Amino acid sequence: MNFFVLSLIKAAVVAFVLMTTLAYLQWIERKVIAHIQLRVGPRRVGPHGLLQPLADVIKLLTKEDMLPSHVNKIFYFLAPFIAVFFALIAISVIPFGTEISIGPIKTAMQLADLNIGVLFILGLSGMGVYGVALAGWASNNKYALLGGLRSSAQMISYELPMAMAIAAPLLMLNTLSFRQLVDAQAGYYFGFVPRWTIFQGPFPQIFSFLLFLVAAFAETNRVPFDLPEAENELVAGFHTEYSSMKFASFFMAEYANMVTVSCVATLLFLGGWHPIFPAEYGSKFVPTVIFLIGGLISIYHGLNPARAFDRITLPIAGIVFIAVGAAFLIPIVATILLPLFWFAAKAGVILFLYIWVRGTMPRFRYDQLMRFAWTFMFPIAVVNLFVTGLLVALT
Amino acid sequence: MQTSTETLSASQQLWLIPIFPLLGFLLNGLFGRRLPKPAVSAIACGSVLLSFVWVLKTLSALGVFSGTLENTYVEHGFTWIQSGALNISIDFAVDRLTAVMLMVVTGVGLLIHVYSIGYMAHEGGYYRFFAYLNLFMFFMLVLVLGANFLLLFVGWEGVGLCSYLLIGFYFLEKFATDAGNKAFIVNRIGDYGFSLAVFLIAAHFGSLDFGKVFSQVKGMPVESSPGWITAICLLLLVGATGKSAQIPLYVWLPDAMAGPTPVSALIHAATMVTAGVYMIARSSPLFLHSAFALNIVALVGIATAFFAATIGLLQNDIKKVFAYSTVSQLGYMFVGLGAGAFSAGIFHLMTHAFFKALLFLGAGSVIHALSGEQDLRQMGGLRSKIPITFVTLMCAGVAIAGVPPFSGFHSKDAILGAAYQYAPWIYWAGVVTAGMTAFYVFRALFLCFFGEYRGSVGKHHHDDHGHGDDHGHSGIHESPAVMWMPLAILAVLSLVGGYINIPKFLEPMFPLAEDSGNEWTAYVSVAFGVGGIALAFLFYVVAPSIPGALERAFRPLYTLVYNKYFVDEFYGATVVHPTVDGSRTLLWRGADVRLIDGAVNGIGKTARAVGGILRLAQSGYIRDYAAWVVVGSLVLIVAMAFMGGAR
Amino acid sequence: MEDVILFLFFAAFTVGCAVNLVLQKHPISSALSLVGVMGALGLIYLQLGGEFIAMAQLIVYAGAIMVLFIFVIMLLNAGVEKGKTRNLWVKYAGLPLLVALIGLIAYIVQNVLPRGPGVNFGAFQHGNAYEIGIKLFETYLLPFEVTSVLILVAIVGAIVLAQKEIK
Amino acid sequence: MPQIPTSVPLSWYLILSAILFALGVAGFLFRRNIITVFMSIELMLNGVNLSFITFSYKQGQNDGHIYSFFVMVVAAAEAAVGLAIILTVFKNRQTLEIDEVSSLKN
Repeated sequence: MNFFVLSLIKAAVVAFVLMTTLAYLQWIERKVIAHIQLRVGPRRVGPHGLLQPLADVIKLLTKEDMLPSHVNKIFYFLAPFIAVFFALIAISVIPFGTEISIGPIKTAMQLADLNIGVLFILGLSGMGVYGVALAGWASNNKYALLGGLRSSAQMISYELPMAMAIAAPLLMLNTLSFRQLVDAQAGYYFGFVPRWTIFQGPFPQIFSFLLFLVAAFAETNRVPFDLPEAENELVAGFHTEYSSMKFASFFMAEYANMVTVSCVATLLFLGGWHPIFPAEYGSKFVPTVIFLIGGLISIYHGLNPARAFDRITLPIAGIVFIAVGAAFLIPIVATILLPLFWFAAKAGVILFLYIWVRGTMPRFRYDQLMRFAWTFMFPIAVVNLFVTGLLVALT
Repeated sequence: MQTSTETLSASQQLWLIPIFPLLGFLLNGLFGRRLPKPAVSAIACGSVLLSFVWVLKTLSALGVFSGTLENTYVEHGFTWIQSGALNISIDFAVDRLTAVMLMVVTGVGLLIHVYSIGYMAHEGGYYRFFAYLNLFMFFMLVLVLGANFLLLFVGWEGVGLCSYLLIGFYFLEKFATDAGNKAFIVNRIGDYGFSLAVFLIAAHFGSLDFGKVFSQVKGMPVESSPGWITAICLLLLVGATGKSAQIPLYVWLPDAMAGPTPVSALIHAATMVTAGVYMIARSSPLFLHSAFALNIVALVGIATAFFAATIGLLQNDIKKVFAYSTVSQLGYMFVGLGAGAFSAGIFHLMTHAFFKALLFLGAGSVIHALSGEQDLRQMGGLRSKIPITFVTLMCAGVAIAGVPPFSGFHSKDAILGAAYQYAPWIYWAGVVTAGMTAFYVFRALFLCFFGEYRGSVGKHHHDDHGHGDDHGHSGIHESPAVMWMPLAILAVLSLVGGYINIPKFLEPMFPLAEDSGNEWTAYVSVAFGVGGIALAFLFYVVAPSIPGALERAFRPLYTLVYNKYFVDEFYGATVVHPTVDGSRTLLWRGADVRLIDGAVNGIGKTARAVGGILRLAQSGYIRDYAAWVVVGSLVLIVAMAFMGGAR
Repeated sequence: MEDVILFLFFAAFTVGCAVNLVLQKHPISSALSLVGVMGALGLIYLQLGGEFIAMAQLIVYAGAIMVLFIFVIMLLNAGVEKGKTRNLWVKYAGLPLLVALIGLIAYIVQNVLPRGPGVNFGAFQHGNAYEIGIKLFETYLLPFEVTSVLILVAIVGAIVLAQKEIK
Repeated sequence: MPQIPTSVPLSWYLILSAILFALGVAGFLFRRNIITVFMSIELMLNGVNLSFITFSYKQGQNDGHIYSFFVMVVAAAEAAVGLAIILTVFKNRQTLEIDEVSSLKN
């Protein structure tokens, strides 16, 4: 099939999945944090508030989009687009699974397999600063300006440790293309320890992984590094003056960055779509079992419901779950879905970590943030990179 | 034997040997200030111990002890300098000569490190001392292990630096720093010669690797060897005289005693000062091609031996005595080298390392016991108070005096035998020197240990200059075990060390001279040695009045010798002051002020005049300058375009 | 075909941004247009086969240097230029000079450059990170080290210059 | 209208780089804001880089890429120092007008 058409289809699919993920990621976050804080979270709109994201989107779309006076109009409009553009385009180099073949078509679960994908991601994350900085500057508001300055400084500072943390596994895997990175992590030690980068010799990259995670939290302006939108200091940081869809696009950019970063961490350190233990130990039944359990639970709750229409919704959900679980047993489907499942599982774990931390940790002070970046993470990253290089050179 | 063929396929990791002390130096130098003293000493001695163990392992693996190491084992580190045809790399090599040196350096070095723990216990800058000591070990090992002249030179300079640092260790006393400067500057002269020699070698052989150079030399006919080989040898000799304190560059060594005594023992008796000897023995193929240079070596050696011995006769500072004795013994080694008996020289180097280190350490123990007293006239009758030191020092004495069957006898006999075959008069001079050596060493020992105690320590609190700060407790006391254990070991070594038959061991490298039938040479030297001891006994134990009488009798000679032949004054008058004054008057006032400043100012004036005109073009607007640049580049492009650029 | 279209598009974008840089009164607009120039140039590098250099352009230039510029502009809160240029003749002689410069270079390039095969995407294969690394760390090792020292010096200098005077 | 060539002639890249360079010069000459002038310099550097890459395409070697890489690195260093200087100038004179900074006059 024509390359362009194929790419268009893939792009459409990825975009749709990504958007849905972003929307529901936010729902999950609200739920999880609610449960951490012993609340129930959104549950009015739809069963368990499942339609909340939709409601939010409608709300944001229909809100008045107000334009503050004395803003620099061009950049005021440009900033959200820059932010969301670079956030979304990053996903295009992320591979979600192995090569698949549907009928005659044979393609990779990836929009573009650059053989410099990692550098591409780094470059985009560098460009992402502009959105925030411009937003802060253009909206002609001291809080916004401070937020923009802070966030850009913070992003630049944490770019270094992140880049070094990324460089260390690259030294070992010796490629810049995500697909080859994942292929280089295939296989198992002693038959059961996966050869992921965080376990792989000569120098398991556990330090790089932790450094990368922390730096990623800072890069995406998440708690505990969400200084740019520190409500108690600067009203809402760089998007103080933004409303309705522009605000939403900043929001979307943040979540898209989260997704990207989790995917990158999965690919770089957690062995991409390689299962956590080999297939001969039955790893290919894990998704079935999980979905089965999920389905049974929801059916059980459906049988003795908390609310009236749970009686209908929950069993349906359970049936769907079990159906999906069953789908994993069909060999042809399984070949396509299993990698996706593992990939999504790992990325999901990291995303959950994001939310968990947000629900748990307090916010840093700005000087602490900077000192942490330059006097703790940077040296450790350098040493880690050096040791890795040494060991790789020696072996 | 010098062929660089690998004897073993398995790598011996030679680079580990010097690395250990370097690590010790880094640790102590960087963090020593914060570490507690035990940690510092543990690091220092531990590193040296490690390299010693590694030396033992390597040598046994190379079959040194089984005597199966035939040709040089070279280990290529990495390419260091790669310029044109010249290719210098960090190579370490081990052959029998290196093996001997390695054993001496690491073994004696280890003992002295241990000793220093006790000796420096109450000193300031404890960690600094051990850091320097480790650094010295590193450079010395590089010097010994280096497989080309440049690496040898690196070690050479490095030990020079450490010696400078350690001589000036008590940098608060001016004379210590002066002594350090003196040593450094005098060594520069020698190093200058050495570097010239290295340049010559590189120029003529196109390589600095020992293997390549010496194989080329061996190819040449011994007779009709070109003159530049002699030049190289003489320049090497200059370097050796500097480092090994030979005439005329020996003046720095006696002053070097300003450093702590372990330093004197390690650097200025056992290892560093023998670097010159090692270097000449190492480049023996060159010297064998230049009989003239060998002559000079022998002459320098015997002259140094003799004069230093005479000076040593009358010194009153115990360390000075031993210092001059060191110079004289080094002269002996040079005699051996010059006489073509390189193995004898190395043999004496080893034994000398044993007993001279022992002498210095013993002296240090005495000084330690007397809380810093170094003057022999302030000692006496100490044999009961510090018995262990007394016994060990006596062992050293008999060893250096060449009393059979102790170590000094064997090596000295080997040298003197060779010397007799070479030139009888050198032999006789050497014998006389041997007598004097025995005399002054035992003079020192008797003055120190026999007769009445003439000092003041223990009577009232005493603080001497020199190794100034007292040890916290007055009163005469035997040194702690950590100090006298090394003494005991060295004593045993200097007694029996002579039975390690170095000449036999080194035969594959330095063929032995055929044994001259005349046994009497040995007897004569022994007789002189014993005579010297007896004379010393007579003078300083039986009838202490005689020396004074002699002194009064030969007043002028006495003053002459007592003042070391006024050599320092002579150098001061002829070299130092003329240089200083000359540079001050001629160079500074004359050349610098008049010529250079004048020229500079003149240029400045002209430039200013011209600039005065050009200044009018300076609008100060950056963009004007930029515009000028653009115009200029446009002109250039046009020119390019119409001068063939566009064809 | 596609190559030409892509090139023309990016070239037009680049030139537009560059002109904007020169004409814009506000430094931040200039800075943004410079970023645009750099991004488009990076894509043109990609077309010329320089994957690595394109990414380096993106990371180093657009991602680091320009952010620094924008940072400083924000810090100093640099406003639009005001007042007319002082030395007028630059203003009037400048444009002709400029056109002359471009015309000359174009003329020379057109005449001097030997006619060769044009640029096709993917024709140049030596621009990947691997080969650049080999070149960089073997042939150009010494310059590389020197550059690193230079950067160190620059960092120190920048800190010394930008710090507050210690009274 | 001439039909579009199948591949881009090298000279186009060079002319593009020339244009960029010339525009940089123009910016350097016309602008009065120190920072903008500085950015014009960066623009010139970019133009030069483009020609480097182009020539290395023509030569079939990647040395040109190395050169432009070095140019980038040096530009980074230059930017750091230059911006620090600009900060100091602003601190001392409270202006970014390049013509205010003319103490080199005569």
